[in-house]
Amino acid sequence: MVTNQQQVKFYEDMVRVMLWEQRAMRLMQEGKVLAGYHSGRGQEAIPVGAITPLRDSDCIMYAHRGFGYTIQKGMSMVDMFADLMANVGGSTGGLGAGIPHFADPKLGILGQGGTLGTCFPIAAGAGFSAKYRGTDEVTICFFGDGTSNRGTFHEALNVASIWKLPVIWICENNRYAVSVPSEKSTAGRIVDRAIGYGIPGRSVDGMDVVSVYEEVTEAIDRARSGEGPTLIEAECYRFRGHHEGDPQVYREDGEIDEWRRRDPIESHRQRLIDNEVAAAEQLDGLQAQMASEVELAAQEAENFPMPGPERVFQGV
Amino acid sequence: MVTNQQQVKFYEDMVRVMLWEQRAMRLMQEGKVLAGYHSGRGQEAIPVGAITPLRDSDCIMYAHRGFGYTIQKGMSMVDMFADLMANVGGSTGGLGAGIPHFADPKLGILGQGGTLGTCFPIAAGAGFSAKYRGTDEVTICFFGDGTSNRGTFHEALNVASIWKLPVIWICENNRYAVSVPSEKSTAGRIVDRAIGYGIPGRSVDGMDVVSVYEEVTEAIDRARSGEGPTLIEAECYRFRGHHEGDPQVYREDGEIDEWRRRDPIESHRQRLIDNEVAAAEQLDGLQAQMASEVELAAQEAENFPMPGPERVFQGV
Amino acid sequence: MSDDSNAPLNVRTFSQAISDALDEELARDDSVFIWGEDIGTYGGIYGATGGLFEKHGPERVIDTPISETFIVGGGLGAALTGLRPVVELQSGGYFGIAMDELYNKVARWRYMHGGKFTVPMVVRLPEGAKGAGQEHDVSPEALFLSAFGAEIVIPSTPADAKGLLKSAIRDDRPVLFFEHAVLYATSGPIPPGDHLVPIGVADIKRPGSDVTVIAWSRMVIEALKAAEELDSEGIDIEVVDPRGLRPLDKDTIFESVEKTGRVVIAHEAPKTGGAGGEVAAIIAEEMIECLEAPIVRVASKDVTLPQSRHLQQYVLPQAAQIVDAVRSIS
Amino acid sequence: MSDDSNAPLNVRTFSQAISDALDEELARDDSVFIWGEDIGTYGGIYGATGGLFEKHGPERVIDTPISETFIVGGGLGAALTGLRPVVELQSGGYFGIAMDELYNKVARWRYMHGGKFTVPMVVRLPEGAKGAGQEHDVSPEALFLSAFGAEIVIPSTPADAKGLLKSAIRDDRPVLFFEHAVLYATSGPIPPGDHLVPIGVADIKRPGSDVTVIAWSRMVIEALKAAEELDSEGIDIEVVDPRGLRPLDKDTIFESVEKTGRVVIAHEAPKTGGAGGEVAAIIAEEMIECLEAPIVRVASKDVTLPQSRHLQQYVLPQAAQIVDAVRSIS
Ligand SMILES: Cc1ncc(C[n+]2csc(CCOP(=O)(O)OP(=O)(O)O)c2C)c(N)n1
Ligand SMILES: Cc1ncc(C[n+]2csc(CCOP(=O)(O)OP(=O)(O)O)c2C)c(N)n1
Ligand SMILES: [Mg+2]
Ligand SMILES: [Mg+2]
Repeated sequence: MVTNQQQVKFYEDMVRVMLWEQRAMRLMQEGKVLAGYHSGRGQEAIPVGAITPLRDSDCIMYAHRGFGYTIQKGMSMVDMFADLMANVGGSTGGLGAGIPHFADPKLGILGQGGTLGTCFPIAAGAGFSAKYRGTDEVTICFFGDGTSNRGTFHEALNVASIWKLPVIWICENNRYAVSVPSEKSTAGRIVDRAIGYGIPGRSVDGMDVVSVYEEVTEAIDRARSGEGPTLIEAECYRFRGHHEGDPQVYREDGEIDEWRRRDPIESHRQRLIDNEVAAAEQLDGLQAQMASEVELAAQEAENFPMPGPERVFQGV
Repeated sequence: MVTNQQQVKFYEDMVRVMLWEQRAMRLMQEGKVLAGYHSGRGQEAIPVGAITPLRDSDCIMYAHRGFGYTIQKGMSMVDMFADLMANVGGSTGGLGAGIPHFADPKLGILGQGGTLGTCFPIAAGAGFSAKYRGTDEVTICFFGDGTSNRGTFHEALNVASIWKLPVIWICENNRYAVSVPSEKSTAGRIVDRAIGYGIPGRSVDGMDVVSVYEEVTEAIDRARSGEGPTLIEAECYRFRGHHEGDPQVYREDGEIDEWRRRDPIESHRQRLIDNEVAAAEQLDGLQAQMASEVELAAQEAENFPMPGPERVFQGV
Repeated sequence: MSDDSNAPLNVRTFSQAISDALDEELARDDSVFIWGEDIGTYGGIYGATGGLFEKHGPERVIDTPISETFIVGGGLGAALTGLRPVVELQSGGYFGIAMDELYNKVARWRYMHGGKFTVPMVVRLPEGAKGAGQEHDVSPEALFLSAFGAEIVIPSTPADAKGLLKSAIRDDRPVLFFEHAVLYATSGPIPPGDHLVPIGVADIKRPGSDVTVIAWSRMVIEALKAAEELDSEGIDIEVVDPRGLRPLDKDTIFESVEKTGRVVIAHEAPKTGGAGGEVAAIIAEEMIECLEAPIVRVASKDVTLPQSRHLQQYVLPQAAQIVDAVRSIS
Repeated sequence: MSDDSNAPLNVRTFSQAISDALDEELARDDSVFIWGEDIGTYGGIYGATGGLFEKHGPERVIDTPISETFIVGGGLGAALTGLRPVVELQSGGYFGIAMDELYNKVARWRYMHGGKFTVPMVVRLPEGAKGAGQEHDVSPEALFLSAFGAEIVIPSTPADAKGLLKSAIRDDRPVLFFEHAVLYATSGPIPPGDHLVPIGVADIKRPGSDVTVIAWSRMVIEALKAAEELDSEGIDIEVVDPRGLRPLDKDTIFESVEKTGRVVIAHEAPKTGGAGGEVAAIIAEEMIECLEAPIVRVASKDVTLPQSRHLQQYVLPQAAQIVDAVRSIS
């Protein structure tokens, strides 16, 4: 059972993720970030719900859809803003922007691959490592429905299964890979691919942070106790374009409105109020608090200078 | 129902495949073939049973396990012997030997990839082509249990399924990939991977030519009538080493004897006799006839000269 | 421009030139089809397949899953069975995912199988720095120098893009066709009609007498800018655009080197491991007696391209580096 | 041999040298493990991991499925989380399958993520012509010249194999370690004890004064054979073995070129696209004033290596081609 405190925390965390993104987009509009961006609006419940049960020593391989993953795993919001602006305050010391390769080894943030599907073997390797080192650390690998069609999915899920590696495979099925609808590119149900590898497959409502949290918590327990990997398919929807600037010609009529009614943040808020877990004022207060946290982080990040040419030859 | 004539033909064809291989090994022993070889002894029922229902215009992507595939698809045995000896009589005009890349576009023999798993996307592409060109041609893709763990398997099966391509995926599960037992490298059941792609998956006794033939015939019918691909897992066993010279340290005690009792050629022969489909003498006669066919082919192939240095720059 | 046609010219962007070529070839030959990620309703992320889905239909303009080994390997299967696939990797940076298919299969299938097949297939690879990150902003053409069955074609102008792509589609050999993403928005005149540019023929983009600058892709534009600046200093460079690496038009290159005795090679890929090394080595092997100065390579710095556009300015070669290089040997 | 140790030498094959190095490093450091296809009970198809499974157990000597993207990518995941993987591709010819992992990930992960990680990982790639077919018998080292984060190491003797592999395992950078399959059976003396050879230091395998022959891998053996023949004609060649391509020991190469003024570069990969081009270009750029003759490259013919051993003789470079090349510029 999820405590009331945790329920409220979910709200706070999802709001933080949403506001961070909004602020990041303002930086883009102001021309301070010269890079493409893949909004995570609408999918906040998944990183927040899935990463909440992780420890610092657990690992994630994150996806390109928003920045909930790294925020929720505890990365400094200042670092991340600075990464986007590519100044020396960033976790990459001024190297990153675009589809940034944020990372923090101490927080188990192993990074991201710009060629989709990179994540699968690396996550399996991290899972192997946890087991080899005799720890009960787990690794979560996040990926989209489109990404699940890369061959690396197959190679990694097979190995993780046969070696019972502590990896949780979380597919965010938001129904599209850029413009291509999942049902036109992906045979069968993604969650059913678990059957072929003899591992548990779970389908979960990715718009509901509590469901995500509960399902992932179970999977983590299995992984920690040596029972191996789980494949989770979280049904969801992205509210914005694939990237900022996407003309979105491919959506079906009304589709987006239907999904917007299931906004993970709004609906969780409503549930908190309906169940009298929190009052609207309390939640508004949290939201305001998050907004100023985010604002402060952005301002702090803007103060760092841009790196000089020598940066190019560091950390090769 | 399989006619008596076809039953006898199966015997003839499997014997041909076995004898061709025996003769090829003699060429190796005589030092006339300078190349590794992966014996197909014990697995003859699969290429023979699966390829029998194909037409000339149907395609195959074949595997490295013996030469039943190309023989059964109608390639000249002379050409093949000559390919092994790398003389100008070969289908590759003196280029091939080793894991030879025999091919014959007119017979739909599309070739083989030396990096295992090459076959999957190419077969899917050939299936696409048949459909695009408005034909009812089908493609069979043969591969081993070990090969099924390549990422290309996943990419190709997914596409073939979603586009309903006329491809029959035939896994020869002979329990080993070189030294690694299938249960140590392959999670779940290979045939169950069909579930994840929403296509029919069939398990078949790969030591029984009739079962293979029947199952593949059904799959071909589905493919020709536009119902898409089928994944077939044929349980089998190789009687010789992975390659000639393999010390075979990895087999379990007694395992091989148990499987030898199910020799696809011997057991089919016994069934023909038991069911009074053919008399032992008739089958012996066929065997002798095959032996002389094969012998003639080998001798003819030996007569060709080796290519000169100019061959190297032809057909680039 | 080496085209000798005198008919009126049509100004098109590089990206339109690509889609015009595809459109015309799709219309001309039923066995031509195209597939890739988001090339259908979306029209390709660079717009290079815009309108083709609507015009030629979903059977011939096909969105694939994110499955690069299939995009390339499946194309090969289709090419071996009578079709003429033109497949797109959404970024040339994905070459590594399909490297076995590209290098070992598409390029080699014909030879490996004794020359029995033709492989009339084109792989389109958008390349070059465009702000999409380390893994995307690459120019990997040099990695295919040893993939002998495949031709390597790299246009630098809309006219070349159209004419070379049409030739590539009609070619019975596999062609790796590199399109610099920054060039998509550039525009230029295109000769009317069935405009074909032969593969393997270099183009002198600017005749000159003092220094030979061998440049391709985006660096041709930079070389032409450099030429203007150098001209004002009285240095007259010849800009040779090989328009690809295989077949490599050695004749045109050698002729120019013979004339000038001085060579600069410019490409966007990093210097080490870039194709400039191969070109320099050929000259050092076959033309050394003509050389009056070291062969200078202008290229990206030897690092993975940083994600940051700010830092990219310190890595990517521009006209200024060509100017410096030319000055250093003049 | 540049080793200065005076202790008694132990004669081992190249393949034993590899397994000795692995054995010692597995024993020395718990975080070292090895995986690959058939490296366990089978001991590796070239015997280079023989006995290690029995000695170090199934937790540290691990048979993988036929999943090359996992072999490399999974190794990276382990390297990022505290381990020191030594992974084997059963043939270097499978590089293309894991090219994205090798080129874009293993080599670049550290830099892409701002230098936050170390990637202490070794990828062993058996390479070279050995009669296993076009796709297997390749020497793809040149394709990694632009994969900047990764070191490229290529031993030619058992002593170098052992000493370089041990150094590679202790190195915090990723190392691509190429082992020519024909060398596995060669034998030679190995210094006793904890024999380490530094990465990035060339070795003069034979001093000489007339012509510099830069050769690596199997071609070192051929160059030494050529040296004997040329010696009888009064031509004294210097055989420089760079023992890898990154870091490239330019100092040793330049010193030799300065002395001789004549250069032959010999490698087994085909000439076009081989790393000889890069080495030649460096010399043509930085040392041209020292050159008294064209830089000649000795390499395989520019084709995919035929499957037939009979035809391979027309393609692969041997001592005779080095002799010819040296004569042509002497
Ligand atoms: C291997 C590879 N192919 C293609 C791309 C280009 N690309 C970036 S995001 C994307 C769509 C991904 O879809 P999905 O996995 O469903 O994630 P989503 O964007 O929907 O969150 C594509 C095709 C890439 N980055 N890597
Ligand atoms: C991509 C790739 N990895 C490894 C090999 C080396 N190899 C050749 S055959 C083989 C075993 C194949 O096992 P399986 O698919 O079960 O077929 P079988 O040999 O049992 O018929 C291996 C590992 C290869 N040729 N290609
Ligand atoms: Mg998606
Ligand atoms: Mg097998």
